[in-house]
Amino acid sequence: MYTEKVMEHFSNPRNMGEIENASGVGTVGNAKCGDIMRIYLDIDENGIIQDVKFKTFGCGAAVATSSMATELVKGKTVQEAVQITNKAVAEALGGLPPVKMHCSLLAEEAIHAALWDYAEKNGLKIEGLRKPKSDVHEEEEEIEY
Amino acid sequence: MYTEKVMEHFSNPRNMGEIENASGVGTVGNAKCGDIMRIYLDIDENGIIQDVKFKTFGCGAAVATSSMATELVKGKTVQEAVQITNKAVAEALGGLPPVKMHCSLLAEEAIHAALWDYAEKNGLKIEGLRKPKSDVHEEEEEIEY
Amino acid sequence: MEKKIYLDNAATTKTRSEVVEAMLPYFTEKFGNPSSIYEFASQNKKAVDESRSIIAKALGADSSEIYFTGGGTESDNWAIKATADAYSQKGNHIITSKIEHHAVLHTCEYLEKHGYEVTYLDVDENGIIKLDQLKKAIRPTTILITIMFANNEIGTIQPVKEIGKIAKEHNVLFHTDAVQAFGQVPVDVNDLGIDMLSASAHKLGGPKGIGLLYIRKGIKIRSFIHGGAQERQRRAGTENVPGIVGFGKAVEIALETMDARAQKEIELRDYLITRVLKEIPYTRVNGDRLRRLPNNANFSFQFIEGESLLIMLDMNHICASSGSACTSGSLDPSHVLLAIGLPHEIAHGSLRLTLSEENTKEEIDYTVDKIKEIVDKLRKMSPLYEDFIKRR
Amino acid sequence: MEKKIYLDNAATTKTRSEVVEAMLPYFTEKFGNPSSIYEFASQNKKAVDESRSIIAKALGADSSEIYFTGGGTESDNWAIKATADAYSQKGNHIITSKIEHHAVLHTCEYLEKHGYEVTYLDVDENGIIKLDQLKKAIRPTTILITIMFANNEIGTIQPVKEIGKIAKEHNVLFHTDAVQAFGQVPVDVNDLGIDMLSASAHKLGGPKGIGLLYIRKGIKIRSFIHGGAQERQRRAGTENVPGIVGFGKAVEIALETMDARAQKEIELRDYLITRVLKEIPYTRVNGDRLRRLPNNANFSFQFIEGESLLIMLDMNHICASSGSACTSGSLDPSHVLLAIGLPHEIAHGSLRLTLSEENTKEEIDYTVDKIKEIVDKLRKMSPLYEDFIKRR
Ligand SMILES: Cc1ncc(COP(=O)(O)O)c(C=O)c1O
Ligand SMILES: Cc1ncc(COP(=O)(O)O)c(C=O)c1O
Repeated sequence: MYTEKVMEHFSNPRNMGEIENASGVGTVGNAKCGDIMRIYLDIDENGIIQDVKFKTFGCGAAVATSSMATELVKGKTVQEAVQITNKAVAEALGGLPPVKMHCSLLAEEAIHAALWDYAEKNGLKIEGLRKPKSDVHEEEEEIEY
Repeated sequence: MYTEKVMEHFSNPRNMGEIENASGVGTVGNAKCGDIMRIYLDIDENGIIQDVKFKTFGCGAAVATSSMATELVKGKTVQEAVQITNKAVAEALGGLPPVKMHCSLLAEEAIHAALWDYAEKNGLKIEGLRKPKSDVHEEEEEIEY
Repeated sequence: MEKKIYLDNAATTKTRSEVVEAMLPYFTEKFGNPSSIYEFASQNKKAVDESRSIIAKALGADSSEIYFTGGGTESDNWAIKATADAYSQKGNHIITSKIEHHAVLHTCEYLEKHGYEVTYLDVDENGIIKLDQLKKAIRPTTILITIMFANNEIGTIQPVKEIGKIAKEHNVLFHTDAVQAFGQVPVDVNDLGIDMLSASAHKLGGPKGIGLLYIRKGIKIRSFIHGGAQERQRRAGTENVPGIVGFGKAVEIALETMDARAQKEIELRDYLITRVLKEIPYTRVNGDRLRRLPNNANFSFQFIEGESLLIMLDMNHICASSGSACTSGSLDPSHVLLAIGLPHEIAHGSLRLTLSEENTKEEIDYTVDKIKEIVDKLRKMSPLYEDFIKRR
Repeated sequence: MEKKIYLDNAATTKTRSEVVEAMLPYFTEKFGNPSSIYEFASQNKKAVDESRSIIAKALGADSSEIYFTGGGTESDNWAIKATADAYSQKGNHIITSKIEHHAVLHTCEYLEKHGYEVTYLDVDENGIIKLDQLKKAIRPTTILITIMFANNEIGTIQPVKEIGKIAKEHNVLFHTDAVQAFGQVPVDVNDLGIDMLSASAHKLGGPKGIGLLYIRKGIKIRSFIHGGAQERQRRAGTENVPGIVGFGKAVEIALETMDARAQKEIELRDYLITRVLKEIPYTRVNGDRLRRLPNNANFSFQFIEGESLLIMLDMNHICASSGSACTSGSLDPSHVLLAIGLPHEIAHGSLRLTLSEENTKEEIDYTVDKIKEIVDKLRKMSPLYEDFIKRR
């Protein structure tokens, strides 16, 4: 059901991990829907994304889009990163099954959320940047093990 | 679907044919239902059935029950012949499929019809004898070939 | 001749050996459930899709318009009941013909018990519906015309294209039961204006228990069998993968061989008909002589009854039918033969022989010889024949 | 290990080679239509009857109570819709459970759109319905209780006998979807008070596309698929002879081997469960630990998502499922796991492994090792796990 490229990114995700004291962190999605993406950005004084990491709870497409999204933003300026659309992510992966297109949207949102965090922390206004929609933790549930 | 005995009587029907100047002839059933049986009886002065023949238009069971019915009446007295039931015919054939039980009824009726004809011709009254229900020719239809 | 002569291909066909071969791996090797996510099962999904696309191409349809079912009967039930359900706002009137298969007729009768109205069109003496009557039968409340492509007993092929045109002009859906036609004669759903079409694999060299319903894109009929999301959420149930693969293979071969097969069958059939008519008196051929399935011959022999004839043919290893196989055991004569105007007694004396490409001239000669012998024997036994001779 | 490890026997089973062998002659040699009158076809009628009687015996039923269908889904649709139709004079209320297969649930939803009322019973944390709630749900208008015998996801076996008793006491028909149970655990329709029962061949070593509905003598439900007079006039359509023969053979073997098989599967399954629970933290087993199908194990691994797990297992040639196969591709977590009270995020992280007698301890060991590795890898990737660790 997935393209080779998706499978390749799923099997060997790029930039998986955390960044301590990141310039910006964004988490989107929620457990109810089965996907959560978190993106860490390390942005230098010139607004260039020096490093990026992700963590994702989700399906194969969610992992692959996260991985691809990090690849796409790495080395870009903040302004360039804002321009990255979900379509670009999906296309870079050779396409996604229709039921999985929302994963690429989530990846786009995760970038925005991390950039929003960076902008807020630094009192910046970045053109084209959207406020992330929701916070995952609101909807978390508990279960006994 | 048929017993061996039915098949045997169907393949080698006993007493198939006509009797000229028969003592009694009876025809029952109609073409609409797909079965017509005609029985010819040759009855001597003592009321003993010396010979019997049949002609049948109908399915395998119709032919077999006709054949068996003629076997059962042959050599019997008229009084004995009246007593022959459809069950006896069916049993003598080792049974009939449920949808084919009406054939044995038709055979019983054909005997009665032939005996009725004999009784009428001779001004006799035979105990237990029923008047045949209908005449086949009423319902015949015509078609162009 | 000890070998059996099979002349009942309208009842069912032998599954082609190539078809069985194509199916086999899907039982014990590639047995996965096509809905499963893993590679091992996705090859089955691919096989199902390939079959679907072979069949779609054969019908001039798009793959997304082909839905696999459990057989022709289910397809007919689905098309008719789901249309009735989905279009009940528009109306409650259905038009069909008197010579449909019971899969259509009994489904229509079921709907009549549930508030629907059904018009059963007459047919002419060859079994063809009257287009005038069809046009007149259409009401503002008509939601479906369901007329079979070719008849299973007498082989008559309907003027499908004209029916499709009339349906379209009146904005009424057109379903056709093509169970006997598909694989035997060319069928193009777009050229013919067909909105829904039923077919069954076992009538064209495929396995039993697998059929299809073609549903034109945009027609909003719902599921008939509800459950899992298979068949684009329109027909639930784990896909019968070997059956689907077999169906695809059978259609592929049927299409490739259609012309040569039809030519061979028509030749043999016409030879059969000619000999029978010439050599057996008081005999007629039922159904249209030209607009007819290549492999169908249907005779009525006056003065005799069909079942007796069949049993005697069987004793001579000839497999034949007196009407539709489903109703054997029933005492009513075929509704199709009555609809073309045969009197009951003649309808009772009919015989259907349906050929395959495997039949030979030698078999046909043997069969005609036997029919002649048996008809003669049964007439000698028949009180109707006796009366006829005496009246002359 | 290059060979595939198949742990998805609840999705479908491999067709046994003995079953395929039993079916084969009915494709190309004995291919006749069982409804035909001639000897050549009557052997097929006999084969169908033999299969029917094997299966009837396996259910403790009479042959005349077994009706072959195109699969478990059709059987469920038939039982529920035809009961609704036949008993609509008595009432319009149906009782089912929240954890039924979609073949039952979507059929009930369809009926709700057509004026019927449906009560969906809750289940406890192990997936067992509450008998008190069942009793209370029964109304004067209740015409059917349809509760599955064993659940396809979590393997929980319902208290069928108690349900049968309650149904009888209230004079309500009881249908059970035994698609997962039949052939795995003993089923006796009389002992258990079952009025109708659905089963499907491909879940017990038989072919796909063939199922059955048991209908207790005297129950006046009508046809769901109308047409020819097959199956004692209750299920029309040319009989799928090879499928029926295969179903019979599969049931025969399943019954013969049931005890030994169950014992072997239970042992392996419990070994699997024990290792997983011991070696992988933050893991739970779903479903009742005792009242459970012998071959079913269902886990939830906290902090990870099921599809990723499945794909990684697939990369290691392990075939598994995250829920019912029919809904894969859907984004909703399993309705069964939600019904037993799992939060969404946990429900998303579940894995179903369903064994067959062919699985080995070696395979299970390999599988557990891989699950451990993969769960670890996915947790390292999971923001939920990160938060959990940081919060500790
Ligand atoms: C419990 C249950 N009911 C019904 C079905 C449907 O059976 P089938 O796919 O054979 O139609 C299945 C399996 O898919 C099942 O597990
Ligand atoms: C014209 C026609 N329609 C429908 C059917 C039913 O097909 P099936 O028996 O495959 O369900 C048949 C054959 O039996 C047929 O000849």
